[in-house]
Amino acid sequence: MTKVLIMNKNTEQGVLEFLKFLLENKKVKGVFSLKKIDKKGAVAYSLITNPKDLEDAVPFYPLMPVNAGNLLSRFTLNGPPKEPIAAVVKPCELRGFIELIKREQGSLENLLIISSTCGGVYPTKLEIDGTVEKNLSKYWDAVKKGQILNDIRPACKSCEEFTPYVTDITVDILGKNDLDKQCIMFLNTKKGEEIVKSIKADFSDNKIDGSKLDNIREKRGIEKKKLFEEIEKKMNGIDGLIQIFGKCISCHGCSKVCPICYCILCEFESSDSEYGPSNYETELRKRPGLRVPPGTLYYHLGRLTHMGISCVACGACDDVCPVDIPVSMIFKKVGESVQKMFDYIPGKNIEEEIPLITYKKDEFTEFEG
Amino acid sequence: MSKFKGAVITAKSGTEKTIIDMLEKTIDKGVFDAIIIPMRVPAGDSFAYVLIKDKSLLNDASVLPPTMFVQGAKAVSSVTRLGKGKTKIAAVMRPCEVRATIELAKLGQVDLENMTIISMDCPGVLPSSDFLKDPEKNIKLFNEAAKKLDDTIMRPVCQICNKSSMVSGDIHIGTLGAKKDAFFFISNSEKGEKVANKLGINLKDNIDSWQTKVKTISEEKHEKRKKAHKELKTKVGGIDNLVETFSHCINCHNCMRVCPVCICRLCYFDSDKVKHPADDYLERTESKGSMRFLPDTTLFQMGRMMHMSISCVSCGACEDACSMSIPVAQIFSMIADETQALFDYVSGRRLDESIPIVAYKEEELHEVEDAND
Amino acid sequence: MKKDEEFMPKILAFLCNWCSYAGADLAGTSRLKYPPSILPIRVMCSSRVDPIFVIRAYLSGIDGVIVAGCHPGDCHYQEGNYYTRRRFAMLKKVFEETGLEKDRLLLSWVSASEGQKYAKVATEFTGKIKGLGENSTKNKVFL
Amino acid sequence: MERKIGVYVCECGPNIAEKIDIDKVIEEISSNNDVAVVEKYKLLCSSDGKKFLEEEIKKQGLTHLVIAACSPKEHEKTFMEVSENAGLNPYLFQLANIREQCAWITEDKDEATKKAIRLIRAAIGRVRYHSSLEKKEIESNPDVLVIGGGIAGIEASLQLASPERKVYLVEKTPELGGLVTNFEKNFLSMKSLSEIINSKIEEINTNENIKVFTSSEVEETVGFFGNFEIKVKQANSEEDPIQFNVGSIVVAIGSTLFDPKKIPEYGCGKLDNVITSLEFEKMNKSGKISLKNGKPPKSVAIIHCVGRDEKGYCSEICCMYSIKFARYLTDKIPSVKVSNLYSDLCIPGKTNQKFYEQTIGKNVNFIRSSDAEIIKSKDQLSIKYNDENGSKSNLIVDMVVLAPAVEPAVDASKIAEIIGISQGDEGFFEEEHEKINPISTSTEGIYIIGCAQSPKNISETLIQSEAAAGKILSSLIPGRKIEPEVKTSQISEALCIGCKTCLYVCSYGAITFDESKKISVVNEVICRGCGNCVAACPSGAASIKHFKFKQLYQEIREAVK
Repeated sequence: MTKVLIMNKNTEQGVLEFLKFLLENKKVKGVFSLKKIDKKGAVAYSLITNPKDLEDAVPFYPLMPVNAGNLLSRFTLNGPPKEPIAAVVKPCELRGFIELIKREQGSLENLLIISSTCGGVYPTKLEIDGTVEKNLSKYWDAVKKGQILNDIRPACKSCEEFTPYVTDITVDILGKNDLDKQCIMFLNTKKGEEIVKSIKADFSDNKIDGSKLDNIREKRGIEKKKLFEEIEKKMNGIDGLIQIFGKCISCHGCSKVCPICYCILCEFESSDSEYGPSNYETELRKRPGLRVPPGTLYYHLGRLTHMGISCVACGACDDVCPVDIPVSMIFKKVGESVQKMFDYIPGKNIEEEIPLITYKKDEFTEFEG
Repeated sequence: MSKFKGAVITAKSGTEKTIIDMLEKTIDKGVFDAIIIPMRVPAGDSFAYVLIKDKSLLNDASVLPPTMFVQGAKAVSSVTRLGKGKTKIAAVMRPCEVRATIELAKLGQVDLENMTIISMDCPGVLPSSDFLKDPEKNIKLFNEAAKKLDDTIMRPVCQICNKSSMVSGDIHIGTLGAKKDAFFFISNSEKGEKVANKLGINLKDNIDSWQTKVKTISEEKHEKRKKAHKELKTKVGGIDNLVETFSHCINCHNCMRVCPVCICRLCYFDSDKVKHPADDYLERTESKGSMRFLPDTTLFQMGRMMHMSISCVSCGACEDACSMSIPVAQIFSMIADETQALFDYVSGRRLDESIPIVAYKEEELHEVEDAND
Repeated sequence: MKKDEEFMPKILAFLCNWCSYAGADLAGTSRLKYPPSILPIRVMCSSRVDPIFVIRAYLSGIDGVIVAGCHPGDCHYQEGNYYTRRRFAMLKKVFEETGLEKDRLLLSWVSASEGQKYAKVATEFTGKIKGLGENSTKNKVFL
Repeated sequence: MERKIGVYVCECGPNIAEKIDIDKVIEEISSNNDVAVVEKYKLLCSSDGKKFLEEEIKKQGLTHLVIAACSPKEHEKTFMEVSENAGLNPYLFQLANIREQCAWITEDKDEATKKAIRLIRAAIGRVRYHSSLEKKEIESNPDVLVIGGGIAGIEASLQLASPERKVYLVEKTPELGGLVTNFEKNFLSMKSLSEIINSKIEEINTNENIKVFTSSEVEETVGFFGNFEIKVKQANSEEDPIQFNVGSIVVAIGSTLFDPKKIPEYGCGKLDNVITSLEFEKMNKSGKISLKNGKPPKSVAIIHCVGRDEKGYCSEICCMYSIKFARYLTDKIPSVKVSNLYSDLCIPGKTNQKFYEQTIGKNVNFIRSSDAEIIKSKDQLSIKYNDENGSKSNLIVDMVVLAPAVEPAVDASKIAEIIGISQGDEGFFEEEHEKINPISTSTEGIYIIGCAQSPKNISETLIQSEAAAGKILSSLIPGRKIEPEVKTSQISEALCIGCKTCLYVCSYGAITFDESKKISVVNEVICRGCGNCVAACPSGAASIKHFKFKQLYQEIREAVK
């Protein structure tokens, strides 16, 4: 049982008023949330310090232009805020942020994290032509019913980790029928309870309806199985990989937007990954020819070994890929199987060590030949 | 009138086939050990540059692919950045790719000594996103459009490209103004002439018809370009429009990564120089009530203008790679024209033209000085 | 490769300086015989072997890779080989999931006194690789 | 810089010459890039061979040296010296092992030759990217900090102290001597211990090279082998801690005993005349073994292995001192009956067995038993236990002595924390390697001796004291600098993102975190050069000298060409 704050109004409105309250009463110095940046339905994460500017805030808008994990890392990396900030983020963004914190790339200090059960987001491309804006009612309808929309990110369709971990406040959204009549916020932490103390509203103890989420998870699971099977068919060995990645233009956008890839200079952009004349001579002795610049497969396989263990399958890499490679499904599939080996769920528990910085003395003996 | 030497080549079997045959011959005769040329990838959904040693691969090569997935200059630089090596290489590229290559040579990213560069009249390329929708269909569409010199389906910057026949490599294949089943073999350097006589090509023919045609087309395109830039300026000019335009930027830096002349190993705008403590950002926010976070997207774009617009070749790779469909290439082509005009510099026009930012004249640019000085 | 001559694979063997390299030496001083396919690369500790090396070698067409180190608990650097094992496990999983031939990779613990074992591992693994045939990435163009 | 690589192939008598077509090798190799000269020689490790090499290096003006011969484990050092003598940095040299891992293991000569060529090409490819490395030399402090004034610490201090080497001996209690001071006699020889220990303490106090701090505790140690900064705080004194520097640290904090009260069946603390071995030693040393009522006991039971099952290890020494106790008793109270209840008898060593046999018999018996339970019966004690065949038995005695398991000292974990060494599962300090380095720790220059490392008797303890002294005397010679590992790892300030991954995987605490720059920094004096951090670093910020990416990569490429 957790303490809950219930307001009898549209969920998003409720949360916005809550945020407004926090700002006006100096409970927080600022709010970090998605916000409309034009009439056509373009949204962007924004810092908001003036309560009036909350009018355009759309905390649960079904888009993820940038994974907020990256942004919160950038925000706190060189010194967290001295006063509290309320940040509304999606579960996978939060998990990405936690993974970054484990790598010293940010901190939760003075952040009040508000997250929600998540119905998924549309590919960012659909923002530009206003499709998302047009589909909003359809989207929320599906969210209420806990249905899976066809045109949201594949990563979202197949996401089973749609309830947030490590969050101070959880907003109940997914599969909530009276979404526009009632707003429920679960206060999971002391931080969460503290901050709402002074609100005059009816509190009660309650817990999120597990069974409702379970059957959504089930649907997502089925979707996942389907998508995994598709990608598995394609990923059949070197030729399969060449079929998939042959069109990669090495823009490395996937790593740039990845909430886990945090290196200053990616190893695969370093001089160590360059081919010199003699390398080419050697290669051309073996092969009739070699794509130039070389190294697309090397890059993707290498990246898998670097961040697969922490991949939160947010799908940002899909959106950014200019040549429509199904990056996210590949990384989600490989990532999950690697994570299963260490039974590790990235971003679930901030205390849990990343498997690669630790070991057990008696494990994986099956790998010794 | 011509500063080029040229020859008319009859191409009964079609221009592309004839060129491929020529290239095969150069390998047989040991003129080149390898050729850098676009090839269709096994999945058929893209064209990639390949360093070909085994000439049998040339049959699948494509002299004038319908798209430009990777800018050719990047391919050339990846092969020679660390040194020219022993291999004698010919690179077949589009004029804007050649120009970028020349810029990279000036920036020490390309070693041209063992490299012979072959370009051809360019009808433009399809935006890769369009191409990907249906490769087979689009290859046909492209070929027809190319024949008719119809640029409407090409990249926006291709539609306003007035340098689509600029010769800054060693050899250029001229198809404009050529008779049916023929093209011009144009040499722009000693290297080019060597290749010619190795192939038994006599560079004595008259190429005026090509030059006249090129002239008229580039003049048309130049007008079109000026007009387009004028319109664009009204759309994106001024701080509000500019910010509005770049407000969709998600900071993926694809534009920078695919840009042939963005050579920094670590972009200034990815370095810690642009990362600040939380309270700095909050301070900035408070002054306006709210601030978009990602910060500095406009700073990034304008910074790039400062860094590379002087060498920008308006190839359009950035716009293709932009996941948010921002007209980056059009904007940069506009800026580039202006900054380059300042020094009457044309990026990649000639190797012996040094990049303006590494040179100066004592008597210049007084107009930017305070008149009272 | 000519048809008539039998396929002799090229196998990289990363050997840790303290155990496995010494073990390999012992195989030699004991005049044991194993195929010339094995190409030793000496590293101070098996934990120096960056999975990236293996991927790179694989894509460049190497037929097999052995990573050999001290037995668990005997690492000269106390615990390096435990990390090696984790990285190797991950690497193999990535290979498996992407449908690459994970059987071309082998992790083996060989102590300084196990010349016999080293020769055995080298021989058996070479046999296994011969069974798999040449690594097809050798002649791929679009890597 | 223009490279001139010299390649020299050793015939190693017939060893290589017979198995490999050296002339073919030379022919193949000479065409390689940057190779200035390729020569063969009968036996390069011979004094003639070395002279030949030295002259060649000078004559040819070589910038890099490749030798194809035996295993680097055999002669790498030899040839490094040669090149150094010839004025060529020894790290610009690479040894290709064409004997142990080529000539000797390959049947077919052609195959062996082919492989040899590969290995040499690999060496050339690698050496091309070698850079000269300089031996580092750092000032070192010969002085020693000894923590714990028990027999172990005392012995070590005496062994180490000299006019050139100060020893700082820190003891928590007001007195030196530790547990041993409670013992009247020594097991086996049954000689008086007090004399021995007292004379040692006397020696310590009169030795001006030993500074003793009693009632004091080590508060902080920072630094590394050769250069530790120490802070010692005196108990209940207001003064600032005393500071001094040492080169190495000996940890001899001893151990404590398992508390039998944790096993209620023994009634320890509840029943009169049920006492622990330590209480018994004290009583015995006081001169009079007596019951609560002052009378001497007529019968005594000594229960071994108290808490062994709870601790999960055998404390080694209990059986022996229990036998000693039997001797105490029979010597002082001739008529006394002594029963030893044991579950397993542990009396190893060349002479202990005899001592046991001499003790057994006259009024002393040994009973194999389990599940002992003590209850009061009248003014005596009744021990219920299962005998060897598992059948219930009963034993009535006046007094019961419990021999509890040996436990790690109370503040073991505190000490471990302060000086940064690790504890094993049982809580005793963990040695670097039970076989290779039994008294060293993972931190160079810190040694663990006596019961702090594991339960042991006095003589074993003294052996470790001397071993530690030996280690220190041979590694920290006054006036001589120490040479830390040269092939250490480095972290690029520009590329490090400060994720601490390297820091976590380092077994030696050689990597620290610069909080101001938020990047990891390698302490090259501590780094042992395993390269683990390099493989762990995702962003290629970490690299390791002499095993750099390019060096290994080129070696690999040439090998598999």
